[in-house]
Amino acid sequence: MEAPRFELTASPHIKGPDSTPRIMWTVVATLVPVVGAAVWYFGPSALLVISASTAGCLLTERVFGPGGAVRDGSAAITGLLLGLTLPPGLPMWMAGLGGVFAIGFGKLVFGGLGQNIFNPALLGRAFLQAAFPEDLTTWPDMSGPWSALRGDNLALPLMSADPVATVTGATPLGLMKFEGTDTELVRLVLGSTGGSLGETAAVVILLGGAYLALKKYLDWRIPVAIFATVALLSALIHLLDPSKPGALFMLFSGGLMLGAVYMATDMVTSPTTPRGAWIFGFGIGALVVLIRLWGGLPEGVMYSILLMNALVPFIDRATKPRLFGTGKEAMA
Amino acid sequence: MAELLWILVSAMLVNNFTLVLFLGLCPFMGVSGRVATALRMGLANIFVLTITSMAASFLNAFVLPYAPYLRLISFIVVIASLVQIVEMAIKKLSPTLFRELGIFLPLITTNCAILGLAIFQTNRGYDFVQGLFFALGGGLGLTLALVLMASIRETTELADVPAMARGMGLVLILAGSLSLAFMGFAGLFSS
Amino acid sequence: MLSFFGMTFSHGVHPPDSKSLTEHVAIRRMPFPKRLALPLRQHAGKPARLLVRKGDRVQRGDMIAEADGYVSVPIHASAAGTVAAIDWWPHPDGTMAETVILDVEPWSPQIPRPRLVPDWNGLTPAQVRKAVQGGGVVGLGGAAFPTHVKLSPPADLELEWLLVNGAECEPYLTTDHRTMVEFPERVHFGIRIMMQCLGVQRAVVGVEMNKPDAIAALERTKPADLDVTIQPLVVKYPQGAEKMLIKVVTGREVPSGKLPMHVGAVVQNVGSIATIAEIFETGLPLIERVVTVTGSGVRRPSNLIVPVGAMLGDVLDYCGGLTDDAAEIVFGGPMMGSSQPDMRTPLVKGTTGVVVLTDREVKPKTTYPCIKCGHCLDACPVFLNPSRLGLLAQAGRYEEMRDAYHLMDCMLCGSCSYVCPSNIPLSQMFSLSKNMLRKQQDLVAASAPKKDVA
Amino acid sequence: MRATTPREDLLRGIWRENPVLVQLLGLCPALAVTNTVANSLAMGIATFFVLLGSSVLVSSLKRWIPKEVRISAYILIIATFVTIADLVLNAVVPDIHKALGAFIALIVVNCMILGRQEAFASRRPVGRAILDAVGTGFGFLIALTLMGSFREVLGNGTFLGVRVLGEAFEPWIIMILPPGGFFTLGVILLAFGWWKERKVEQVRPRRWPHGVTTGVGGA
Repeated sequence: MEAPRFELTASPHIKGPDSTPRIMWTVVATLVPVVGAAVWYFGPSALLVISASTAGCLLTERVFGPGGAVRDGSAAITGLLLGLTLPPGLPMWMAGLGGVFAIGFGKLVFGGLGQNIFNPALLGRAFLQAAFPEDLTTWPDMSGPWSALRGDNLALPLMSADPVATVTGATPLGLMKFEGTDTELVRLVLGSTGGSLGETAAVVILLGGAYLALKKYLDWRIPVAIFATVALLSALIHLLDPSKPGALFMLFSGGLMLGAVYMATDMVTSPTTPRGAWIFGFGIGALVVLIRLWGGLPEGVMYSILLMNALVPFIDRATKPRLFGTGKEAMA
Repeated sequence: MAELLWILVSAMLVNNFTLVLFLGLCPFMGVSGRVATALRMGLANIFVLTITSMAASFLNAFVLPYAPYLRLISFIVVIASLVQIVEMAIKKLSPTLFRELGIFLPLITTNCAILGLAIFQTNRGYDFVQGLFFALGGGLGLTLALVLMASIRETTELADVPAMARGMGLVLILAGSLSLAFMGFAGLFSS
Repeated sequence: MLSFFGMTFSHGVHPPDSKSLTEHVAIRRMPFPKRLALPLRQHAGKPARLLVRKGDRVQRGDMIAEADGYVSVPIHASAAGTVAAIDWWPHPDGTMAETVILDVEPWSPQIPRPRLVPDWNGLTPAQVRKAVQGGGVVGLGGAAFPTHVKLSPPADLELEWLLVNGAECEPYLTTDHRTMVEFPERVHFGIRIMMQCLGVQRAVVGVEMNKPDAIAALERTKPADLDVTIQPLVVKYPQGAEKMLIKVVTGREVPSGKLPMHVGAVVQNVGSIATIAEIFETGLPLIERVVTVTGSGVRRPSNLIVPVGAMLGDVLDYCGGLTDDAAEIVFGGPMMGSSQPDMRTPLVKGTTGVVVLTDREVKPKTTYPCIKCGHCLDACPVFLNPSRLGLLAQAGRYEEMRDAYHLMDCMLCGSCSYVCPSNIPLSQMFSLSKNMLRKQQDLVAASAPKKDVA
Repeated sequence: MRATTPREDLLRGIWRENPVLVQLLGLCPALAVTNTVANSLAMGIATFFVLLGSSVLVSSLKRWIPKEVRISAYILIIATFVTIADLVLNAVVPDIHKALGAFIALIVVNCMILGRQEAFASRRPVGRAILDAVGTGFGFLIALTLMGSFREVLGNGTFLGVRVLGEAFEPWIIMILPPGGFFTLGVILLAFGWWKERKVEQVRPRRWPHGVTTGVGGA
């Protein structure tokens, strides 16, 4: 019988439209406007820093990762997100080093895509924060021409940044923490404040997140749980002690938006179960409030997410979904 | 009260015994493969730490003012014998508990967290109650680190870890990352 | 779970239904091919015991193999002819199986031997069951479980519902759809017999809402004296899985490890019901069935009445043959069906359809590591954690899969594999893991000293 | 116990069975005090001294130590030497003594020292015990110095307090913080792992169970 040779595959023989690279590149696409906003506010410095961190990530993935891993888009996400958490005046070599660390020690050492415990971008950022605390907390003043560099972006590799190059300002959270002054809400929402590159574009981030949630590329429960927890806790605390900031300030200042929408929802490092997602978000929200209000640092989103990342294996284990035909819904 | 709470939180999170002070690393590396075992090890540690703290307070108050050079020797002797006695008592009173914790107790005697607690407590001049809170915080911190590490390690068991990182290399990187995350607690409640 | 638009269960997936190829194509009878291949194993349970020898002449409808035990049914000759051989032959499950090869008599009118048609109304339930078993009836939805076993609930269970499964949630297939549209009276007649046999007062026919003409036909012919409801269902896979259908209609979940009977329901496929009706109308056993031959790889997609045992090549030839880009032939639906490499493979009692997929649809997918997106958890109709199960399967930790993650509750519906963005062959790994565990269990059972286990 | 040559006894602990880098013993001091080279050296020398002294004493007293209480006896002997080291360090280099803090006292519970007493000194003649203690102690010292060098050079731009990477070098503060300790040892172990695995061909076994295909030709 001269039949053509037929394929022999296991069922199911049809496949849904989603693919891992498609998810990853969609996230990258929604990050482009956020990067755009950063450039709009901070000028060419933003582009330099983000390119450096992204290049660091892509290069590490390309050199040490499995073949073709760059094409799945996950390293690009890490690079962009890392860049968005950095201050605009950071020397490019530091941003690149952060990218190398993020992919190398945050991802590849675990076996690459999907196997890491901590969010690589945040791990890279935490590494930079611990390694170069001063540079990572130098916030440039927003005045000056758009095209001017916001700091010594071009410092030679491994060399200190020139402190004269930066006209320092302060972030709303820093002002609140160390000087007790509030910042206008309008400026917070629109993003015309000092801070990290991605801290300032709340609206753009929310829009991107909403799109991803609609496509089911992120679990809406996590940001909702974080926002709700932060809002409720800080409103309550503000009520008891009016010297502490209110809910809206807490929501729109610092890296909460970027962290809650893009970092906490990283599929790999967040719980897979719906109940787990609620617990995870609640934990992050509570830790953010704790660290911001009573910790030694003005911002706590990064550490909160990293700490909850460490708890994810535990949460996943504790929140197994109810098996069909068990529990009170089953007829005994 | 606020100070006691601070001692507790500090020993547990800010200056976590394992991740920041490097105390009790042997169990942290050795007994963190399974969550159930790690939890038992942690509980046994809390237990021994509390006893040690009480013993150290007693020694500091009544014995050591007269012979400070005997400090180290008397600490280690008292801790070792106390653990021995407790072990025997548990064996007698609650065989179940002994089965759960028993094998870990002798291991703990030569665990630096225990002696470290006694020494830190002495150096910082904690009184009896402060010492107890310090011991409890330290024990909880140790248990937290152990259980976190164990649950992570159980997960990475299913990961495609490259050959060069299998074993302790990965565990140390994980410990470093955890330690990095715990830096977020720096300065908590200090102001 | 009642919703405004219809009823459904939680989770599940929405593959494109691709039914437009054949949903309005009337059922035609395929002419008898020259040869038929009748495997002795066409049902779940013990294979039938052979009754004929090489060279024997049989009439259409004659029994050629008898039921071997309780969970077994006889096999009948689907055409008059001569036994050419009894040989190992390709079986749809991918193995070789003992098969009766029948040379069909070219000039025979293929009129069945005259037989007595029992008057269903005068029969006791036990006699009805016997007639059903004698007719070789099995579930025609794919699993091919002997129907009479399902009609025999233990005395201590009280049954409330007869659920008729007309969901046909597998994409492409229109077998049940056309049966309901063209033979609604026969369906209702089957329901009547079954209700009496089971002693239940209520029957519900569940039909997905993408078959409005089927719903209309069944409503039009509904008998006035019976409590039969035609229930439109939301279009979602696997709506037609027994447990899902029961949950939707009765609101009850079949307890893990239990049977539908334990919640007072018996589920029967529409095709099986129609076949039972046929037994009591004509006396003919199950020797032919409706099969959808479809897919973009077939030149003339059709709904056919095919004699059981017709070979794949003959059926495809009758449908105009394959297109040039045909790449994969699947028996059953694309979600749970199995690929067939051999044109000699016969269509058996449980074959619901032949779907021919083209190059474009089966092009190989790159596999990525699991990114823990959780889409499989949202898809799994029995609320498992396929992501975790998949990782455990890769590590070969089968016991943990069974004991901590309920592998045995997986019904291999394929929803997790369908949604997995990393193209991880989840359901295939689960099926393998289940087999490994079963083998292990057999080994343990074989080596352990015999104990009295109920 | 397999008979060993004196040469083996001496060299074993330095590299092939290095207490820190291979056996992962005595990690507390190895991570806690290696933030500068000076601290590492002081800790390494103190430990070396305690190990050597205890090994000599245990080995010469082994006939008179009852089996039942031998562990306690070892600990007492070790604690005595640690007390001596503690007092000497305080007198000679008070700054470093202060920096090392409680970790001098914690040499007592360094499982490496106790392990050598139990596994070697208590069963061998004094000469061999000295060789073993020197080898192991030196291995420990090397490991600590290695870590200390990494951490001080990167974390402070200096080696033993002398600037080595130029004035403009931006120090990586993390290296002298606790996470830096974990990462440094982790990286060293990764390098060892790479060294060991480099000859093994990097064929990643397909991780699907046997028989699973994922498309044409099992792509």
